[in-house]
Amino acid sequence: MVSNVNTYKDLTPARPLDRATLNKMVWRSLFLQASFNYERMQAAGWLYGILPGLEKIHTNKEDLSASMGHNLEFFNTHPFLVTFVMGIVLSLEQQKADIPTIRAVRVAAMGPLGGIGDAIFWFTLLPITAGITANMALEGNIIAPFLFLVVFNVVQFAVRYWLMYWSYDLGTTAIEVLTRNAKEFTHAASMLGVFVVGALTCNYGATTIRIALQNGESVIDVQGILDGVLPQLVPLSLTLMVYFLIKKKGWSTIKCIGLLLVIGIIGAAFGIWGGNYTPLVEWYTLPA
Amino acid sequence: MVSNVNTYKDLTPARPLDRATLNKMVWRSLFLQASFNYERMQAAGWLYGILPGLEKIHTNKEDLSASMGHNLEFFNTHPFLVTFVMGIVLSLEQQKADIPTIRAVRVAAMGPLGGIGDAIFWFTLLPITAGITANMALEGNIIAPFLFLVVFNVVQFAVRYWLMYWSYDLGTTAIEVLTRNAKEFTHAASMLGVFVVGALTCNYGATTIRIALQNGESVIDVQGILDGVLPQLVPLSLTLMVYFLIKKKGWSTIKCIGLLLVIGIIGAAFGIWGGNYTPLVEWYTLPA
Amino acid sequence: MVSNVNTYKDLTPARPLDRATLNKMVWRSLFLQASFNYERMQAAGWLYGILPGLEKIHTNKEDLSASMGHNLEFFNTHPFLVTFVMGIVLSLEQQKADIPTIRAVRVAAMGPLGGIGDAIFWFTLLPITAGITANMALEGNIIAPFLFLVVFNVVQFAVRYWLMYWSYDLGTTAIEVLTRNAKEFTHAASMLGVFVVGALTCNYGATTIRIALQNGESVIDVQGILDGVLPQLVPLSLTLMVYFLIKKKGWSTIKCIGLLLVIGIIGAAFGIWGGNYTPLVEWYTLPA
Amino acid sequence: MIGPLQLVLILVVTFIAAIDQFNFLESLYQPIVMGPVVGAILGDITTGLAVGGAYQLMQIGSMPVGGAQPPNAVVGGIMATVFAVVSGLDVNAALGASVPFALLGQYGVTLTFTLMSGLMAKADEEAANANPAGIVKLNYFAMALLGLLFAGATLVGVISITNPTVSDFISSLDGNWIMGGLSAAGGMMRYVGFAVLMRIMLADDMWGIYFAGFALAAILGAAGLGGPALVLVAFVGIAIALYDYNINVSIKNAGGGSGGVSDGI
Amino acid sequence: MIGPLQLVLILVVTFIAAIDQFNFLESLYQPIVMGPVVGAILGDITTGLAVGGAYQLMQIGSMPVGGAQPPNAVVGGIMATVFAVVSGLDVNAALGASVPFALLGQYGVTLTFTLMSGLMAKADEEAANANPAGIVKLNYFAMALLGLLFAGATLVGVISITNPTVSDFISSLDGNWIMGGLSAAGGMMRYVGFAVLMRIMLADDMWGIYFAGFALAAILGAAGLGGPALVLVAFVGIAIALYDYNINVSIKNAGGGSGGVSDGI
Amino acid sequence: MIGPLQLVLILVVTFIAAIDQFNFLESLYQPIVMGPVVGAILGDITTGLAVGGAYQLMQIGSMPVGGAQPPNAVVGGIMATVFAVVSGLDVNAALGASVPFALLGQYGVTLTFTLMSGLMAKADEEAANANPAGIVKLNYFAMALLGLLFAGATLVGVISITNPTVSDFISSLDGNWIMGGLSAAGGMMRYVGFAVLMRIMLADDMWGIYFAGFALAAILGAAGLGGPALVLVAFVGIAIALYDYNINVSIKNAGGGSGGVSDGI
Ligand SMILES: OC[C@H]1O[C@H](O)[C@@H](O)[C@@H](O)[C@@H]1O
Ligand SMILES: OC[C@H]1O[C@H](O)[C@@H](O)[C@@H](O)[C@@H]1O
Ligand SMILES: OC[C@H]1O[C@H](O)[C@@H](O)[C@@H](O)[C@@H]1O
Repeated sequence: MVSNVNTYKDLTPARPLDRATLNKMVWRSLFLQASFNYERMQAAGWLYGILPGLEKIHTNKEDLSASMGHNLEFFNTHPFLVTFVMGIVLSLEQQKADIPTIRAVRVAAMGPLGGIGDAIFWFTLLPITAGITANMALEGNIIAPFLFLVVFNVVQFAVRYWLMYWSYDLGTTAIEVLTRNAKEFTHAASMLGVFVVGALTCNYGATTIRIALQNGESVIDVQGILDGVLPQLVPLSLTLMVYFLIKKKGWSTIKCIGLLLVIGIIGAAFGIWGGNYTPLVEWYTLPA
Repeated sequence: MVSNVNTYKDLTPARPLDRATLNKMVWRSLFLQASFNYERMQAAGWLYGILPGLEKIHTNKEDLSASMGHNLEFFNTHPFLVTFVMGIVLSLEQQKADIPTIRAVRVAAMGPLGGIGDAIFWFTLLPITAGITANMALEGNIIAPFLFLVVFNVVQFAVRYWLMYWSYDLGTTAIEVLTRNAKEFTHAASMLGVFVVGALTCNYGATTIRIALQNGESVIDVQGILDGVLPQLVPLSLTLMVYFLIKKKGWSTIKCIGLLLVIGIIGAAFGIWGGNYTPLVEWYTLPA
Repeated sequence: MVSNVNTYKDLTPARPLDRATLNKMVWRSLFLQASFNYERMQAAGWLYGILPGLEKIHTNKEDLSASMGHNLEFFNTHPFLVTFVMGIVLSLEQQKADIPTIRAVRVAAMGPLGGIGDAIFWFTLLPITAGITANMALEGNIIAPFLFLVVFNVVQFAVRYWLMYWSYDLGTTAIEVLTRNAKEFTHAASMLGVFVVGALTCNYGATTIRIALQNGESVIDVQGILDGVLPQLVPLSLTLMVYFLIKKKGWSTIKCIGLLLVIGIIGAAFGIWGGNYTPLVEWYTLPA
Repeated sequence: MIGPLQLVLILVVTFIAAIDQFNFLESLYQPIVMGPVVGAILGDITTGLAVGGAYQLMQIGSMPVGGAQPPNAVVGGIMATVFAVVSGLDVNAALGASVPFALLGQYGVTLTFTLMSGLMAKADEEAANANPAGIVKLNYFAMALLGLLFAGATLVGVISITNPTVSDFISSLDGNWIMGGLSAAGGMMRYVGFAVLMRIMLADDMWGIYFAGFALAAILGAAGLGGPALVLVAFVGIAIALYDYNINVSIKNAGGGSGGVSDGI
Repeated sequence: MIGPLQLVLILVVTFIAAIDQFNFLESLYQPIVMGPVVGAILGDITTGLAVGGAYQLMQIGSMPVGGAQPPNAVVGGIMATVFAVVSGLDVNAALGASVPFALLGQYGVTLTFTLMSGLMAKADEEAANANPAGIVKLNYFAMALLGLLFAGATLVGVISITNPTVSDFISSLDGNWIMGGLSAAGGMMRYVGFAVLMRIMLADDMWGIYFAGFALAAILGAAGLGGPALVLVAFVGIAIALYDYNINVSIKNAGGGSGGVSDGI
Repeated sequence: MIGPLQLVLILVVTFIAAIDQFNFLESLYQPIVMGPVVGAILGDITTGLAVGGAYQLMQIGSMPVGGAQPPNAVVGGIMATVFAVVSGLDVNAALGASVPFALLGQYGVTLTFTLMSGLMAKADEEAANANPAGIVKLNYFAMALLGLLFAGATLVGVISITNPTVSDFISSLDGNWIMGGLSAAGGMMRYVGFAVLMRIMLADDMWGIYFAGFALAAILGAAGLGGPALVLVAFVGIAIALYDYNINVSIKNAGGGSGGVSDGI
């Protein structure tokens, strides 16, 4: 709900937030996605997270209401990086900045941080830690899950704490830094993100072609031929296809997921995709 | 022959060319090099290609003569990309632009397109398609030549058609786009080309050293030693040598080819170059 | 000793230096580090090197004294590149430039040339030539030391001669070139240097972990696990640690060397570092 | 074969993991953790560890991005472990048999996210009344809802597979083309994640960098550096990003603000 | 051993391929196509396929650039096939024996390109008269000329090698140092193509990028990615080119046109 | 076992090498040269060659940078050869046994560099008097001092190891943890060199490029291109440096000098 109040009643800057409140909000940030939903995504979880700060800042009921109102608008970012947005927004709230300014900063920060966070945490940190420890688990090493939890969470908490304090302390300076070269920063960060996603497409490509034909003495192995053209050609093509559907055709992700389900099952019916199964239609015999 | 007419008699823009004429010229573009020669290279083939358009545009005999005249000047570009130049030039002719302008645009476009086209089509597309299918052929697969022809020509025709329509439709806009950032575009395209040529030098380096000496127990294998310094060092050196002769000494390519023939034969006489032959002078014995 | 004279008495430009004097100084440049010391590093060797030139230029005793004085200030660069600085400084001396100008140019040139030279000669040319020939030596090939000396010194002398003549001939133009884009040049050269040092850290990382534990059937090989995370992780960490100590804690290199000695010996006592020895404390048994 | 206490424990664990998949540690719920935990409850920690590790590897890279849900690793991982320990399927078969439950979990999440949209109006009301407690309650409610839905799904799963008819049927699905297709589709889910990231970040001038990243990963894979691949990719990516940042700031400063980051070809 | 019909068919095919090497599909003429076609004419398509594939691999990368002619693949490929099928040489020997004919073909092209220079004055005349038909005829004439020259060369080749003396002589050349030298020289022709491309494109500031491309290819080769090497090189190259374009456009816009692409060191 | 003439020759060679390590050819002193030379003096050139090669490989990359001294290769290399030829240790043991002497040499250099600091006042005096001969003499003196110190160290070394008690003791150190630790530390010395270079060159905006260089070397190593690695690194590095130079010059020119190289984030 876009609030129609533009300035707070009480424009006297509030007292800076104390350590205890900041810490409390770091902990609350862990529940950013509690009420995740398709309409406003993390909005209510975001508000839940900064409430302790807002309550200290807005002693006046009207202002608290106004602040809660605009902090319930659509919000979505990477959970581990949310404290950075919290710090900046709270420092603006404390100084009783104009609500449109606060909104603009919140929206400007959440987008790039979402993309970067996904690339770094979901697609880099997680696969590395979970991948290595999963292999240890397969060798029967019971340390594996503990090691995974420790490394992953040490990073997570370090990031959450540090960003909260850093961005709140910098206060408006942070915004200055962020806004002065924001376009350049976003561009560079996106470059990094896109580069990593390109690598992921190749690295985690998980779709192979099963088709192989006996041709006299030799075997025509379709996957082998494709690998000679470009490794991970199929994953790349599928990713680009999904991207195209989302970007140019405006498909929702749920629709894309449905399409991939269909492609997966129909392909398996004809023995196209790799895996350990018997196709419905066996139009070729796998060479021994 | 540099024409001495600078403006057409009839300056009323002609009617836009119809699809049939454009299509016809795409087909004629296939014969760009019919009368290739050392004086003007593809000049007469270029004129042949755009004649259907010129005849529609210049109903006046004098203008047709002027136009044919300046379109017989030196011309050389990559055959697959020529339709891009056709489209622009024809749109200028249709608008009865100044002849020096048309000439300038034609000359500006043909150079970079030649280099890029060679790098992309002769040295990338062709080796990939022909290389893969040649290996299939060696395995006795009769599909190979067909596959090669289909893939190669689908790309070729797609490029020719699409460029013709794109550049003619954009008309003067295309020129605007091309000229506004022409220096930057050429620079970037040349970077790509040079990068690819660097890779080709390594990838297609085909010259090895045969010399190997028994040294007690061990074998001194010259090619092995060179590979330890830099893979494909000999092809790199030879390429740089030829470049130097062409660029700094002004050698013609035919002279360079002659030099390489001499180097090849004299080298083989002394058993320097790799291959399956008996040198004239056997000054070392190949280790078993 | 920072000289307190700012201009020479005799401001008439001296006659250009003859070939013989330049050659002599190239030879003298070989002894740049003769009296290397921690206070002024190569200062006295540098003065020794350019003395033949200075004596020709400053016929007046007072000026010679002033010139020798300011040329005894702190100096340090890469020995092979020193002739470039010599050439420029001598051309300035010959034109009787202001002493502060000469000093500024000398100081501006010596820094980047030192870094670049170390990266190129000590860490690239030397390892390549010495590495290849050392392997030949291990195979008993007596040519090895000669090959090393010839290649290394041909490069060295070519560089020394060429730079001396190039920079002296360019004279003030060289300075103009060097100073106009000096910041850009230094930046680019440093990029190259840093890139090479990054590669060296990985390429010459020489520290491995010895620890390996029998775990039922399988072996937990710590070095293997680290390699799965990042090859040469230990050398990278140690290098960054030393960098940090030098840069942020202001440690001297001698102190860093001492620390590494301690780390090396204590680590070996506990069997941490790879190598062929028996640890003092054997808290694990190497799997067979 | 599963005692009542074991069942309750599994449901509690499921409840926690369901919440954890979007909140709290966002890591407890991973199969590599859930496998051994459920294994321990069922008395076979070793099998649990093996199934957890295998499931983890299979679904690596399938993460929700922008809320897009791949087949659910929580229900999937738990059910795979149950299959392996209780029904005695081997690891691969257990992975396959768990796919339908992973889809069920995916559906459960989507359902919750839809239902919760309806409650946003309620949240606005609490805000209008400046009532923090209301916001707190709403969030707790949503988590409890998700946890209960998941516990329910697992309950159905566990009960049905201890029923011999159902379990025989499911075992018979092993190697079936539908299971094969579901697995293949599961492996494709990550592409949606990649595509979403690209839609967020990829400006027109960045297509090249996307392909360059792809190429670098291909080289790393071929050179046998699959393990440290992502660290090395990050090294190179950071070099590119830092360079881009510095150059574009320089350009902006040089031009008095008129230039800056170009907007693509 | 070669019947008259077969001979005529070979000459027709040669005529077409000679024209196709610079016109029309610019792909029919490739050895991988000509090998099996000539093989089929001579009744041994399998051998034709093998020779065509081998010749293709040998001459990959030797393309005319800026009109520079390497040894000619049309005559070379056709003659190699004839050698293999008719004279029964094995593939390698057939490749070697065809080298002199490839040189003959190269000479034929050079001759045509020289002769056609003389006809450019005629073309100017037709232009002055605004006579399109004259231009058309001139182009047809040139193609016919090239086709006939090539058919002639092939005729001489086929006739001479069916002569036992000649064919014995040619077989005896196998393994000879001159053949070895011609092969080595043939492999070197591509360097002229590379150098010509460099002369066209390589500005002084691009030496680094040339060596970087070389380095990337070396890595790809060593990592066993020789096959997809060029695709991956193109990926990286596109990234570089796009970046270069965007940065330089930014710089130009920032500086009001005074800056732009630097002209090298 | 070492005759007086041999001893004198070794001391002369040491004297020269000590000076050469910082002056003249700066290459004669390398173990790959000293090994066979000392071997020849002692009558076993083959062993000298082997020791020299092995020592060279071990200390590759440990170069003085900015005056920072790693364990000294001159004394180390010479003593290792003596150990191998005279005491009959095998190559590895000889390398290990020479470590304490390499440390002694390192100390000798540091001592000289400290002593010479004191003489700078004298140099200033000669300058004030405009007396070139004084500067010349001072430099000669410093070289002689270093040469003599090193000859002394080698003399002590050679004499002590021909003493059976000492040599037995030293042999007994082989495989000892202290020797292992010294070797490990020796291998670490190069990191100081790297760090010093970084302090000199690495601006804040260059961290990325450092890691990129690291990544490239990792790839080259894994792809089996360890040999030509540095040449290929230089190729790529030159591409980057040239590009950086051109872009930054363009930016400067575009902006009328206000922009230029950015000063990092
Ligand atoms: O994309 C940003 C963000 O979007 C949603 O909130 C969830 O999918 C998160 O996992 C993700 O990090
Ligand atoms: O270099 C551009 C162009 O030059 C000539 O026209 C021919 O060699 C073509 O094959 C080439 O594409
Ligand atoms: O770092 C520059 C320079 O510093 C000192 O002079 C010595 O360590 C040299 O070896 C080095 O080249």
